[in-house]
Amino acid sequence: MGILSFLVLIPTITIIAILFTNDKKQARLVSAIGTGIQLVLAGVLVWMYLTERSAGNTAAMLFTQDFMWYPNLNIHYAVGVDGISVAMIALTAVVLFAGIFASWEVEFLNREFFISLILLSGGVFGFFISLDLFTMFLFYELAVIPMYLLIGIWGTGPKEYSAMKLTLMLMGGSALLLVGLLGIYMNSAPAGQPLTFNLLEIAKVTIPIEAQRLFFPLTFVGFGVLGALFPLHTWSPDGHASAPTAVSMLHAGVLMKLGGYGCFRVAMYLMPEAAHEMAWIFIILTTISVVYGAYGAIVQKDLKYINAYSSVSHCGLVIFALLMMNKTSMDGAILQMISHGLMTALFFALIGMIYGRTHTRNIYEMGGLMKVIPFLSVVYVIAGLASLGLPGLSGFVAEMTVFVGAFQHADTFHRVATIIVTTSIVVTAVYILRVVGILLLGPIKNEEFNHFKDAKWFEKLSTITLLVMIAAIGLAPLWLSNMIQHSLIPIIQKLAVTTGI
Amino acid sequence: MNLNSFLLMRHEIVLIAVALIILIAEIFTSDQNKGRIRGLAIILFALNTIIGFFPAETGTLFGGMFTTIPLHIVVKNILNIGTLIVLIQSNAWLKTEENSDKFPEFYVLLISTLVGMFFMISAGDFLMFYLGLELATIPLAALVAYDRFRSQSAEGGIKLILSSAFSSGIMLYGISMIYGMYGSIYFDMLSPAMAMNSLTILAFIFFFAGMAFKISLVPFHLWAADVYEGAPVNVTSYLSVISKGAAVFILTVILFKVFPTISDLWQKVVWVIAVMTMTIGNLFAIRQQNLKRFIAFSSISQAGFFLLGVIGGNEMGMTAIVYYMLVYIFSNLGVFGVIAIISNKSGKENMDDYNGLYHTNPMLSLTMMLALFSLAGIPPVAGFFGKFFLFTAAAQKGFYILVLIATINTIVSLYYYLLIVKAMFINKSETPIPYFKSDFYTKLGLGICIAGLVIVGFASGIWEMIAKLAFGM
Amino acid sequence: MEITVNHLMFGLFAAMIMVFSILTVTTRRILRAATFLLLVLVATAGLYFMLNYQFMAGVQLTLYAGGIVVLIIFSILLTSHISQKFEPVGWKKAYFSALASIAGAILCITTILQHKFQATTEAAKEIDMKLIGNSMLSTDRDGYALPFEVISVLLLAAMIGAIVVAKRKKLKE
Amino acid sequence: MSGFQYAVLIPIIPFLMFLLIGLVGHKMKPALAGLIGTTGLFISTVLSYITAYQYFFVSGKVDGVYQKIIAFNTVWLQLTDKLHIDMGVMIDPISVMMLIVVTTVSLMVHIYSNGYMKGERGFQRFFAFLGLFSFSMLGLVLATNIFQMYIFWELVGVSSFLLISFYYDKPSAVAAGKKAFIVTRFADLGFLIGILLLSYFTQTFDFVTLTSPGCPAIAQAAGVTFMGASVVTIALVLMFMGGAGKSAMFPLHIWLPDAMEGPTPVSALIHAATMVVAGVFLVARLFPIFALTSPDALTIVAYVGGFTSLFAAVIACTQNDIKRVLAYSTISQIGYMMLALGVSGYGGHDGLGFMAGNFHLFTHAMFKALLFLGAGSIIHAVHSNLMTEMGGLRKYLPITHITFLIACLTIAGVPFLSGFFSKDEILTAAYHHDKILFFVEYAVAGLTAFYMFRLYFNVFWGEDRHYHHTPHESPLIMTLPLMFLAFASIFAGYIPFSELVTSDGAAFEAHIEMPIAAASVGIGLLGIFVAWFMYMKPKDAPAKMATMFKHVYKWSYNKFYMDEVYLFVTKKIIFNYISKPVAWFDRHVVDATMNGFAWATNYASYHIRELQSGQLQKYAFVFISGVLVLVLSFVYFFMN
Amino acid sequence: MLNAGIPMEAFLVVSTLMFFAGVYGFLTRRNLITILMSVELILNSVNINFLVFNRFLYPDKLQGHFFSLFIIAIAAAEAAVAIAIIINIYRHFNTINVEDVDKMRY
Repeated sequence: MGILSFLVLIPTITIIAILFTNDKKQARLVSAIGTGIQLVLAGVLVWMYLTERSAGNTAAMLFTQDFMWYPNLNIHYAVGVDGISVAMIALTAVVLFAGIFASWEVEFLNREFFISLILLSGGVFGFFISLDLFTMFLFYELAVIPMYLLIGIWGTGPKEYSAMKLTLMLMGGSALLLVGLLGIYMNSAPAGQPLTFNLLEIAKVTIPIEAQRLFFPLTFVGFGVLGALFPLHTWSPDGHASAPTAVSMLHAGVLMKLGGYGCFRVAMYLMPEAAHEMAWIFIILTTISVVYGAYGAIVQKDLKYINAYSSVSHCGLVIFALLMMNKTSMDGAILQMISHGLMTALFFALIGMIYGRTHTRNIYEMGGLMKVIPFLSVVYVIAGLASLGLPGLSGFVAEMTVFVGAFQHADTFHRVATIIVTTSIVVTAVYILRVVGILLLGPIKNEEFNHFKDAKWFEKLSTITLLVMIAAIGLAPLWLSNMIQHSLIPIIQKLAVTTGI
Repeated sequence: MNLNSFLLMRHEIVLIAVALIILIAEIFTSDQNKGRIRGLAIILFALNTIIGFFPAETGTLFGGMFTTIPLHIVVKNILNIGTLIVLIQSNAWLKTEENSDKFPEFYVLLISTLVGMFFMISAGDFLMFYLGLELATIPLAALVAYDRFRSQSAEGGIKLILSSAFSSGIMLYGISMIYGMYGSIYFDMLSPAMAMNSLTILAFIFFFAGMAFKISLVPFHLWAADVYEGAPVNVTSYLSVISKGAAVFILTVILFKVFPTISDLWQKVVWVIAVMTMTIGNLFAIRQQNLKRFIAFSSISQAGFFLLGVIGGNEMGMTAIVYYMLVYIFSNLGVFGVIAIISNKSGKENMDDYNGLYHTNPMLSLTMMLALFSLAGIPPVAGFFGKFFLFTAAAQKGFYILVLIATINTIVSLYYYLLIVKAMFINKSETPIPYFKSDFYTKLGLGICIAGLVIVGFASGIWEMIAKLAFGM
Repeated sequence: MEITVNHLMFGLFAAMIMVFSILTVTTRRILRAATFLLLVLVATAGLYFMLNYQFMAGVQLTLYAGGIVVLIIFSILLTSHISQKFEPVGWKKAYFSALASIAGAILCITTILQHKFQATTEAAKEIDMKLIGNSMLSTDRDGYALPFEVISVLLLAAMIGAIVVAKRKKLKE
Repeated sequence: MSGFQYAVLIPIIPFLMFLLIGLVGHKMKPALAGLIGTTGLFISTVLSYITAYQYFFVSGKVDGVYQKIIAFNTVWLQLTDKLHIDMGVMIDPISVMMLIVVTTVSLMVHIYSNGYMKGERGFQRFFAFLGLFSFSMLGLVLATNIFQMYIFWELVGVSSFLLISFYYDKPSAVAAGKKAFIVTRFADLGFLIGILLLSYFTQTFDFVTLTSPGCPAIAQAAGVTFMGASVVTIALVLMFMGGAGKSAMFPLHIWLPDAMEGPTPVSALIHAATMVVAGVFLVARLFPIFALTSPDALTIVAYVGGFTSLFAAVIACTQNDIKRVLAYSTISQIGYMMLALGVSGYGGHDGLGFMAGNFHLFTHAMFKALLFLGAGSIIHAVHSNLMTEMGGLRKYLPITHITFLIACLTIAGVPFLSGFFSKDEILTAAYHHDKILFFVEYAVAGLTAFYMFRLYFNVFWGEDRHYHHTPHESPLIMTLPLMFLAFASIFAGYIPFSELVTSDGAAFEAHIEMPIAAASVGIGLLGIFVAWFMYMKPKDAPAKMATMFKHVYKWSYNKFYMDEVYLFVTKKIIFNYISKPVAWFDRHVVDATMNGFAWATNYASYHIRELQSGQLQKYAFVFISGVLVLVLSFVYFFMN
Repeated sequence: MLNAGIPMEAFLVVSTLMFFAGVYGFLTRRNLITILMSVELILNSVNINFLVFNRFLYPDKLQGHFFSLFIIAIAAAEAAVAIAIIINIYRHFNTINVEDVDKMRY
């Protein structure tokens, strides 16, 4: 059994183990151990990957495994990773690990909570390792559906509404996606050859352009919904606002990345001609998305809404960068996914912790938290700085790569779009500083705040884990960037060859 | 013709034998011992199900009136399994005092409808098909009206029998026209002769309406909700699963075998009907409070999904249908199993009554959730695979828009399935349904469903087997 | 075209069928409706006779006219007053139903009339009771042994069903 | 190798201090943290001086020209095949000069802060931030490529933000920090786009390549025009926008006066001596491109600088808060430097402006830091920023008084003090380049003398005010830096800049043009005299003046309403007219559309329920109609 | 031959009219039993069709003939069960007016 299958197996085993626990303490201990192992495994995977690559293995996907599942339809259980998936897997493991600790003290139905959370993560891991579109789609939906319960049961505010909206919109996206995938499948092989769902196999053929025109938008928008593509992002503010801490973390941190990942791994990779043809539409949409999300965040009062809109903006940047379709911008897109995943997870973790103390998320009802809970506040500031793209933290690396990459297009359209997108960094600064100013700085707003205890050990563990990753990427991005760029080569080649660029 | 050749009909023969044994047993048992008939019936039926799996010959009997091919056997076995689950699930209900005097007839009637379906499946001509159809319907009406203490039961019964008579009348009119045009009632004689003209279209649509009635396709579905609600829960589950599944299969077979030359026509008809069915079924389901009625509409919309397999009119579609039938049996019976238990124990059938169910009856809630997710097509339960393959079948023929409409409808359906999940898991209730212990049969019934839901998708062998048979059809 | 006895007979039966059919579904007295139905069925038997299907005509008279109508009349007696007169049908319902029915009839008839039916070229079979009997129990092509058996199951089931539905409560008080 | 590898340590040490104090500082005694920070910086300073010595006097010149030495360089992030962000250390005259400025002032501030910040909450944090700032600033000046510069540029911005908002429970400090950050961030956007533009056409970030005269990539890029201007010019103007933001050029200057909310040492370090001259440094760094390829851009630099210096000087005359006076003075002086660069040519004596700008940068750093630290000492003594609450302090604060006076004299351009030399070079350069600018600067020189002595007389002379407790001189740890800086202010002017820091690296002969020097000294003295006349003599003179030039005074006092304009743009336009509508749009249009689908479904669901009437006959009616409609439509429409 | 000289279409027209008379009855009659009678009309018209086709077009076999034979038998069975249920309805609702049998709807 290859290492990749363990990524799916361990969550499964963890879930089963949680079923046999008796109380809250055992359940969370088991979860922590399970996710800890998963984290270690992800680390090992990164190490193995780098070793393998440096040993000169140039296969597109490493550690591949392939079992025939449905011979009749040529559906396989096929897994394999390249640098991008490895990075995403590591991201998931980190966020999950931090998420478990951030929800260390879930109030009721603990076992169910952890089970759902780990189930979700299992779906995500499965998605990232899949090479077969069918299993990919299976894991994709598997990752989306536990959200309903997680938000519905453990959420706050209008949780039922939000949970329903989120689930339905995301599943709506997957409805489009399904048609797109079927379309790809039906055109996956020249007449007479067996059809296939295998990503790498399909990439070898050129899907007829008529089919591409039909299925590219479906696939792209299908994934785009999860990637908060304007105007299909509205599940995000409500959903995130209502979700419990760990769920927001995992969802914004990882699940939304499935969208971006799918966009290039499936939609653009397999249908490059259509991608080139239609990119302009989505570039306009994502350009709007980036700026719009940022402006939208400025006036929000609810911490989670602010972060949700900020996610819209940042995730918009991901797709924007993907659509620029050169190595640098796509590298930036993936860096941005990872970076945004980490920092938004950190944000949500912090918001959860702050909310746990103040019992409000309205920024105007808070103030001066820096004095009473310095640890959390400082981390919040750092997260904020990461979000607004401060050098030395991950956000900067990602954004700059995107901007430089996007600017490599010679025509006015791309360039204007890039400049518009670039302005978002100012707007981002505005809303981040606004929040920091109102929330953390200034005089203490409420007498009761003086009784707050600063972060507990598990809260520290959770935030520091994320913080370390953010700083690590921010300070030494080269290895990660190289890993990603190397893996992007086949995709770029496919995108370039087919258009004669 | 020798006795050996009757082995081809063993599914039907064994079933009739089971029915007769139960009938005889009822006559020869005293009132005190009557309860044992329940166990006997289940054991007999289980035996029948097992016998169904023995390898058997295939071939044609009665000059083409009765044909059996491996795929028929598979479908019959699937229906057997479904009926077995229904029987197991209905045990608790039949045990009650009010049914003490007539439950053996329940088995007889149920089994005879199943025999009817089997004959329909194996029918080689319109006459046998029609007889099977009526055999599958008339006793069913009696079953719907079985519960003599509830007026809804009788209402359901009369609605079923009259509308079914009406629809068979219309269908027969269509069949008579087909006979008039092409001179035969045998399928194998008809299909080569079939040609496209106005009267054929008329005849086909009349015929199709009759089948659509049986499958409860919009706009021929209106009886379904009332009947489902009126009937005793277990009969509803039988109606919505076995009866519908069989009918879909037969429709496909007939379209495939009798009307291949006018596939252009019926694909369009099916397209329109499928869209209407999925959409209208969903729209109605959204508003329902009574769970039986809710599931009725849900199964109407599910019928629309079945049509995605029908429309392909090819082996892939056939496989997908049979496969989805199996999945659908486990899913819907899982849901009905829970509804039946709760209805029997507490008499509650409304969605609001389910509020907070998870806190009192976690296992039931989980079963329900899995089954509902399966209906909605959410992985990793079997429904996902079933739906995916149905969509694949339709996509294979290029019906992408239909698939898109179907997937969007899946979302709508997900909405109302989630409403139940929400009621059970999220909503709080002052007076939740109290915890109760389930008896062996209940657990067995639900256990089979859960096992089915979990296993069917991952065990690709099932699909492969069906596919092999369907492609050899 | 010269008018023969056949035409007259057909005209008579056809007129009876049409008139009494309509009366069956429009009369406001229930027993009259039953009677008109009986007359329709009898006239239909006449048509069968004209088609040289004596056996069917006989079956029609005994089973249909004799059996079903009697059953219906019994049930009428059980559930209604003989003299009961229905209220007239609501105009909306009547209007739309009539519209649908007439439209349907026109549609069907025009479609039928414009279709050219192809007759078989094979020689006609002389129908006698022996042939009917043989066919009924034959297991070959155009033999009806299987339907014959199946319908026996059906009738049994229907009988049981009717009993189950109608069975009176037998609870031990 | 170049032998300057140790220079890497110069920025690294403060960074380590930052990490050390930042992570475990709260567990240390404050004094220890202060000591660690100061020591660290001291080492850096020593290294800087060694570097300077080595560079200028030992190894720097090849063929009489100072070379750009890459002491260390590593790829930090590979962007495209050609473009990569490096991290490295580049040693050349201006970076060495900046090293000296930054480490010196920073060290002084470190030492000073040990006294000034004593007992403050967050003492350790303060030193951590100082470390971070020093690191960033040093990284900025040592940058080998434009992107590295941008990175540290941003870091400098954030350190500035952190330090301005140091008193985070004070709303005005928070607001000031926010404002500073956002305004500079906005400016940096221009910088960034400029970088993108330039790098796209030249395919390099590297300073050595970019700034070598006759660089082919630049020449090629200069050929590309967009809307009538060469892309190089556009890029440079955009980059200058970044520089203008950091250096508080009009109209991006508004953050700087507010930034005085930060602790005074911070003002001295960041908002007077080092960070705010980053813009000047940027222009100086890219000077070959400016001068050789894009004189238009350089003209813009000159005029922006010139206008800003006048504008700020006028405002400075009317402010009451001593730190604000100094802040506007800083803006004005930086305007000077910008102007100096703007009027400069390339190479030899043409590069006088370049040399003068850098020279002024250097001297200004010394005396302005001194002024701020002195002001800090005053504030430390009287616990107020307002001039109106000060007076007669010369008795209580002798050392502060003397050093402050030296600084005032220096800035006023009194001969033989350092300010005189540098300012004089600037005026000379301006005079030869553009007479208008010359006269503007000439006026500014007078205004400068006036407002500085207005400040001086108001604070140290005049009557005592009612102090809460008797002001007393600051401890030695604070006065020591004052003295050192005073020393530097006096003698920095004798450094032979024209031999060390020139536009092309080659030394040239700079000499004082007596007429210009005399005129500038004259107007300086006039300014001092007017100040003396107004503030030492009759008490109502300022009020009279104020009423006489009511409107000018009012406008000046209110900083020409620039803040209001900004407030209008940010609050009204962005917040109310963009963000709020966007948020509203999102909720009520986009989201409502999504909800609308749900609503429509529900609506349809409600309205078709009559179909399911419970009436058997209606069902049958639907059934038969369905059949008939299907037949009709298929017979007559679909199958044709 | 008694049918000699009479066109087949005439029979078909008669049966079709009867069919739609039955449909009309089904749609309008209030009494459940009369609805049942309408169903009988419908089935009867189908029988006529089968027999007419058999006689006029395919007299070599007896398919239509037997088909209608079985239809009659089934009609009888159906009527039996229907009447049993109707009587049950009568017990519950005390009426057999179809418009009152609408407890379940929407």
